[in-house]
Amino acid sequence: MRIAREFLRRPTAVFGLIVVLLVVIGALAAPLIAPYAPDEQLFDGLTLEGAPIGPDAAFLLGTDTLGRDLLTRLLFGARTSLIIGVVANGTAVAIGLGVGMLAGYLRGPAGNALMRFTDLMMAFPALLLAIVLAALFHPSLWIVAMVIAMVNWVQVARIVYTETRGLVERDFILAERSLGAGHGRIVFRHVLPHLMPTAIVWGTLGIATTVLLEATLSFLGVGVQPPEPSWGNIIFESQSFFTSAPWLVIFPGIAILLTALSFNLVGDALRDILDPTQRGRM
Amino acid sequence: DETPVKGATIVVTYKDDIATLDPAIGYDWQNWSMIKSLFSRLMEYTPGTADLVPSLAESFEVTPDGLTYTFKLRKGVKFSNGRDVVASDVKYSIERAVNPKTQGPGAGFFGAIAGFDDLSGGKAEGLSGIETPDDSTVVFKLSRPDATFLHVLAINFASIVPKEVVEAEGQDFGKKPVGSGAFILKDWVIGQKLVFEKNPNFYVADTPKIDGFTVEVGQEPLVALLRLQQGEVDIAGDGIPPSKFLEIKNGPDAADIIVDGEQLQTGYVALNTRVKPLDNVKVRQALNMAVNKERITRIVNGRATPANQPLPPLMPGYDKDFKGYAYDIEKAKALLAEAGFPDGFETALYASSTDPNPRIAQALQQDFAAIGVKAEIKALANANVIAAGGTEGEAPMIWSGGMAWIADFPDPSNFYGPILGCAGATQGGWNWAWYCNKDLDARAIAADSMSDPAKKDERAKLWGSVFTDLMADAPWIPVFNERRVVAKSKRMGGPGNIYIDPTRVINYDAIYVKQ
Amino acid sequence: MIELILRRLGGALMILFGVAAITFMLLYALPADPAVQLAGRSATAQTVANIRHELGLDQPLLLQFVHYLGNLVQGDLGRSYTQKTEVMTLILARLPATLILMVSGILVEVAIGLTLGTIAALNRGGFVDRLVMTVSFIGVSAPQFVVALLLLYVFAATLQWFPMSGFGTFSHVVLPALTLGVLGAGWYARMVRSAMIDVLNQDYVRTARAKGVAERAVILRHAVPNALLPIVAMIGIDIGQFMGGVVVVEAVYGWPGIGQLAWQAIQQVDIPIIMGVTLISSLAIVIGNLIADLVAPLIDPRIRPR
Amino acid sequence: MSGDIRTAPVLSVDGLTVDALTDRGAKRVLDAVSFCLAAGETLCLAGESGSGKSVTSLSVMRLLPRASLRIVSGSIKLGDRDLTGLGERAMREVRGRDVAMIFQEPMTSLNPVMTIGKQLLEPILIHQGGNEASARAQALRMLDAVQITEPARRLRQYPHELSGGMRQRVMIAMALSCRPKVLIADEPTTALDVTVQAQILKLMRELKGEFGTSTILITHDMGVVAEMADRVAVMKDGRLVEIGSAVDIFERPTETYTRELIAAVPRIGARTGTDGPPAVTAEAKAAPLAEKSLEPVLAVQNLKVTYGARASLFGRKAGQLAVDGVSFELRAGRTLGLVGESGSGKSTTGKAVLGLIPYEGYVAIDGEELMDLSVRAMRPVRRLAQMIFQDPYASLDSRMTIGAAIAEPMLIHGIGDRTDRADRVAELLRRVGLTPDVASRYPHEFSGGQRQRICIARALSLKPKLIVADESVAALDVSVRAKVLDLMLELQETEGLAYLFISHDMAVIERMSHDVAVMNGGRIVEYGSRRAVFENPEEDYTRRLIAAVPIPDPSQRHLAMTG
Ligand SMILES: Nc1ncnc2c1ncn2[C@@H]1O[C@H](COP(=O)(O)OP(=O)(O)OP(=O)(O)O)[C@@H](O)[C@H]1O
Ligand SMILES: Nc1ncnc2c1ncn2[C@@H]1O[C@H](COP(=O)(O)OP(=O)(O)OP(=O)(O)O)[C@@H](O)[C@H]1O
Ligand SMILES: [Mg+2]
Ligand SMILES: [Mg+2]
Repeated sequence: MRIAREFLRRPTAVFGLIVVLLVVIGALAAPLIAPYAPDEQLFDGLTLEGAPIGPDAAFLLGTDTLGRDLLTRLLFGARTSLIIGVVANGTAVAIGLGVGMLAGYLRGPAGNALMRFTDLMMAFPALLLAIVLAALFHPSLWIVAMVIAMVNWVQVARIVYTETRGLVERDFILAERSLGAGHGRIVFRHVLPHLMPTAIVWGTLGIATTVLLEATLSFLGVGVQPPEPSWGNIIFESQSFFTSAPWLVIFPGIAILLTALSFNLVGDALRDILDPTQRGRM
Repeated sequence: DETPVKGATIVVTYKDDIATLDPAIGYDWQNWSMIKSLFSRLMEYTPGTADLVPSLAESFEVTPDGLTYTFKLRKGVKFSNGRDVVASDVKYSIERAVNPKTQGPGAGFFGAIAGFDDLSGGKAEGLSGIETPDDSTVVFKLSRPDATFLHVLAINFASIVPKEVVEAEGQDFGKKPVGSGAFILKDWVIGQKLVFEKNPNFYVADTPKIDGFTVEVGQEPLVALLRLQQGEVDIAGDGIPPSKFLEIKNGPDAADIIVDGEQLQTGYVALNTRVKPLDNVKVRQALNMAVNKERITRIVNGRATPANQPLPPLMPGYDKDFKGYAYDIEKAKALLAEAGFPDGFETALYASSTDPNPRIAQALQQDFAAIGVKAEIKALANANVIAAGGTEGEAPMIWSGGMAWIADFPDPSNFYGPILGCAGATQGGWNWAWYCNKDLDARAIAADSMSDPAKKDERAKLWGSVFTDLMADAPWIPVFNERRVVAKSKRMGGPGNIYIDPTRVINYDAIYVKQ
Repeated sequence: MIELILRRLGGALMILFGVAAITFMLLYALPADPAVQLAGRSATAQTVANIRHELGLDQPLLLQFVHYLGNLVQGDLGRSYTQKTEVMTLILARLPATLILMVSGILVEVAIGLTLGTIAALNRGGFVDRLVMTVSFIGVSAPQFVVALLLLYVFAATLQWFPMSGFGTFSHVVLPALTLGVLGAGWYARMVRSAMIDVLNQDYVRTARAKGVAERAVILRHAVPNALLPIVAMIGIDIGQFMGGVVVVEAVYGWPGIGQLAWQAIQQVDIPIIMGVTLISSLAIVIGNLIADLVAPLIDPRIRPR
Repeated sequence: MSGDIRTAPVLSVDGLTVDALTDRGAKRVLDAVSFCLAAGETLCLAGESGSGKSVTSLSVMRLLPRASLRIVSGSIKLGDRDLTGLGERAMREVRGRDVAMIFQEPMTSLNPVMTIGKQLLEPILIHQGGNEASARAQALRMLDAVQITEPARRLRQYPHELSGGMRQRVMIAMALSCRPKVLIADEPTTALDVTVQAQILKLMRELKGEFGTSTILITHDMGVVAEMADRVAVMKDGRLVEIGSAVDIFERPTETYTRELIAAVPRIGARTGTDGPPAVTAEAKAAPLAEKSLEPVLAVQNLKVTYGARASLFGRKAGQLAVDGVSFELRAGRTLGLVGESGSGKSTTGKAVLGLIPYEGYVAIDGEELMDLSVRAMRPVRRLAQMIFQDPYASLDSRMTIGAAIAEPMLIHGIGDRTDRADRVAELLRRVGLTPDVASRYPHEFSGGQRQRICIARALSLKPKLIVADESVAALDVSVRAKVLDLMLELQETEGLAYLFISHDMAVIERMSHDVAVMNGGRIVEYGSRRAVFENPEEDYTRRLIAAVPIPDPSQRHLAMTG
């Protein structure tokens, strides 16, 4: 209740939430509201020479290079991109949070081993790992999502590790231990909440980069497979068209940016609201 | 004014690195033309055509049984290191191409030379079928007649290399090539550029027509085109990217910049004859009828013409009266029903992940969907598609675009053996349809044995019928014959076919800068 | 100090070994067969088998790996399958370009990030702050290829201030570095902002003001050096991103760096090159972090070992 | 106005009013504060935390955070110039040259990445111009003046290479380097050890004589006030409630608040002649506690703690012995005071006896040896022994309501159900003098004293027998400190608690303890009953500690005199 009230007092957060909701609704209701079928290569969708058609009455956002309606593709693509951006990135943050926290809390040989493993993963070129993993398992949306998660958790783990090390030194953790609190309790009730700001920052800031990473994978033939649309691969497929058919880059670009920005606004607001020391301040 | 400017040098760009200029190894469409110009071979083609002429050889004779070829070498030809080219160089060069240690991909072309099996099997050090009675005579003894043998002697793998340099450089020969062709490699800055200079001693008069050319690598095609329009680049080797094609084609400079010509290429869908339900010929026929080739050519902005048989129109043996399978959805559905799939089926379509291939795959997918066949697209890196195609039972359908390249030499046999004959239907082979028709194989061998030049037309007919007949089994869906579009700067002169030479892509020996 | 460096180098060797082992196993698990790939369409089965044998691909995996490691210890990364050249030669030829691009890219991104982050921190909560943060967000979410081409169109093709492509002079490096810098600056701007906000609340900043130090000097002399600390660690991490992430920018500007080499090798399954590039980038990351660790004491005397 | 130079004010503040801008509107922070400062005079600003002392001094410097604090009205005159109307540029000229400032935390007030030399030279170069060399000479003279050894070497050193006392000397040198008319020192010695504090105070008095600087000294330590002040201004809630000469304020305070403040000040030697702390509850007053039990709640023998030892590639690193062979015992209902300079190993001992850090030796709580107990086996022991930390804010989870924090020990030990716990939380809050309705608030919404009470409530929730109190009142105001100490005494009397009371404040130790252990360099150098240790110290070290404590009586100034 308090959270909702505080949230509604922030115009930027409300704006972010509205955009996020619109995107989610758009994604869920895509079959109902999209003007065409997502993969339908319309006869009228290309000029006689085979060029895509710019925004007009029939195609509000224009068509792509196969003559498909861009608006429809963007609506359906929201599903993929949300899964990649939110689920895959969320999983990466969760793994990073888990590993970093565990290593930072345990310290000693176990913690060290975890961090050495993280260092190893960090030194491993991420893109290569993604390509190989995706090639080994036949690419599908969920595999790609998991691959991205596998690749992206490393930085989060590093940062969380450092932060946890700092937290564990703090008096209130010592106080908990002196009260006889078990490890689980300390980790989940006391350490974790303090890591939430970091998690939120990475969770929201990573959305855009993750969506674009998925597109890079598609481009290498290890991403989400066509004709399944995702915002990233719509941009990627047609990025060289940005002078001859700018709408193919601009609209999905705006979609990614706006969504990522909105998640970020919501995240920033949540971070402040959930932090009791920020209460009452702006 | 169309007269060549003397002393001009030009700039050519490519995106990818030039792999190697070793003629026994280089086998992609960028280095193919360069190797052609660095080395000479016994036989060569007249620029812009598929007409074979003696080159390093002054003359040659063939015995009536077609088993012995005797070549007289041109006198006074020198390698760029100054040494004369002699008969033993020819023997050495071809043995090197066949020798497994070389790791050359072209060994198989020389299979007709006597002693081939011993050398490629590691049982001998040389080819017993090549003899050099004196410094200017080379005699080839074949173990079977081979109508394509003169073509084989004109492909890059038959280029003549100097033994002592090859042995001195070892594996690095491909980076420091020495030959006797029209150009000499002056400098190679890895990852940046290759500088070719005219060979002043080249034995063909008035060739080459430019003083040299620089190949800049690592150039994004879009940027290369931009530079070309500004006059910084003379030939954009990767052609015009789809996103720019219409803009340029409809632009004011189109006529000066674009060279658009046919090449020996067919884009096809390989239908795996060993995967259910594609093992049913009716299913394959139905799929053939389902594809709207007109629309697909529209997607590539009209840079291709619809195809109905494996052979491209320029290839001897092409049957222009052959109708193939017309686009007919109703008939396709009926055939599917006959085959027991009234509701269609699910399958997979593999394709290269480089543009425009995923787009073409999607167009195909939509066409198949129209007759109830749900094809899942697997757009993968080339290597992975090739691996899937060469594994039995793995890939039901493969769109060949981006991987099936241009013919090695303008002879129909080159379109059969590895990609449609029984020999190619093996693990790691390129017969992705896994099509093996013993009967046709026999006819193919028969056609290839007709080495008498007088029977040229008869042989072409015979070959043509092999390809049209195999369409009854429908192992492929021939989709289109892609035309090659090259972008050149306004100052470049000469007819289009030296930029899209049927046997060497860009003919560096023939291109020139006009006044 | 020496002990620290030695320990870190030991760790680095372990990491490199791990990277080599993992990469090797992963690459050989790939379905693609380099021999088939090399032999091309017209090759016979015999030719393919010969090539496979000559490349040693028909040996047991473990043996291949041991062999590879053995060569590696002697500084031999093997020969490229497709280019038939020493991988070491190929990498060394391209390494300078990548290093130049990396260093200048990082300089630009740190410069932009530092400026924007500081401005945002000084205007915390205000309009300028929001604007800067939004701009940094655009930087983070923009597709590289489009940004690179856009800069190229505007500054090279139209205004002709810089050459469109190539390598060698200072003017060649401006646009690629700028592209990387613009795209990466967003992260730095955010980091710098929070670090600066932190630092500006520190007592010593107040002390400086109490001494009568001018505001500019307070920020540049007192605040920025302290805010640099977290940034240094970030640069160490960033080097890794750079080694893998410059492909697109290199391609657009015809920059002869490692990225293009890696990209081609991946597409052609040229395993020796992929291995080589992977190891080199891991080495760069490890060295980058090591340098970050060694540079940090220069900035922060508190962690200077005595 | 008289022309007497002695009384002509150097600085006069008149009707200074400052508002804080919050999102709930403006909040008055300073309300019409007026005072003046004569040449060569030391004016002490005293008052509880949050009364506006720092805001006053920052206003004079015009260094209030622009975003949140604003001078609404009033004037600040330096000579004839009104600083409130000065532009930023002109104000910069004033700062450091005419008015200089020293802050509380010498640790954080110096830029950690700049050499001492650079920082010292900065104001000299800004205000006096000249070249590096002359500035350097001036800096060296200043370091000499503040009695720093090897000044030339210090210039090249970084702050972290100096001790706290030295850093504060550097701060003073920096502040005085341009011979300002006015020096503002905001809690300059609070963060320092008593012995170091004594040196710094002495130094400040000497320098005042030498430079003739007028000083505004902010402190909440009435001992320091008595030691230093010519005049004293007492602040409360943003108002200046009383101002007068030091002797007047201490001996004849007119305001009740001032009286309370003076009364709350612990005086060393106040308990001379008694055996234990004063009785605070009625019952205890009536019947002083007898020696209840002979069984020690805490027994420690030969305790050793080593920091930083670890195995490395190059053999084992020895580490630092922070506690070296400490032995003592503590019986129920009694308090052992552990006193010593900073870094002497007090906190380490406190943590080790609760098994919070690895140690060697013998520690037993209520007869149970701690060594090698698992987390689970340790749990019953944890019920018996609790800790109260120095910084109450840091020891509370800022993301947890204080109700949850107090209930947490019960939750951990599975005591009672939800309502039981809620009842107990309410009871505990009342017990420590808070109302139960604050349970849903977060730590940052309380004052320091309240937070410390919350920590005590949390420690009490398991009804322990032993409490280790590590500098538990160090961060608190005098008046609040007195209340918290009384609360602790009361709890001891009613619950029979035993305290291991750690502090560096001799006066507090004297008030609270039955027995005292004096630590130095990780060892207990003197151990005995409080009476013995304070009235008859055997060790020189102990004597020095006692002598360094400022006495809150202006008539008994002694620090400046002692050598
Ligand atoms: N930046 C600020 N924004 C809002 N209010 C502030 C700010 N700084 C101080 N205050 C308020 O001003 C009042 C006086 O604070 P000040 O720091 O002067 O107290 P103090 O007497 O120095 O206390 P202490 O002994 O704890 O240092 C307090 O109520 C405090 O909450
Ligand atoms: N976590 C730690 N790691 C390494 N050394 C430490 C650590 N904590 C304390 N020390 C060192 O151990 C010694 C004793 O420290 P301790 O905190 O016990 O002193 P203290 O008497 O409580 O001092 P203070 O009055 O400043 O709180 C000091 O020299 C300190 O530097
Ligand atoms: Mg204060
Ligand atoms: Mg302590």
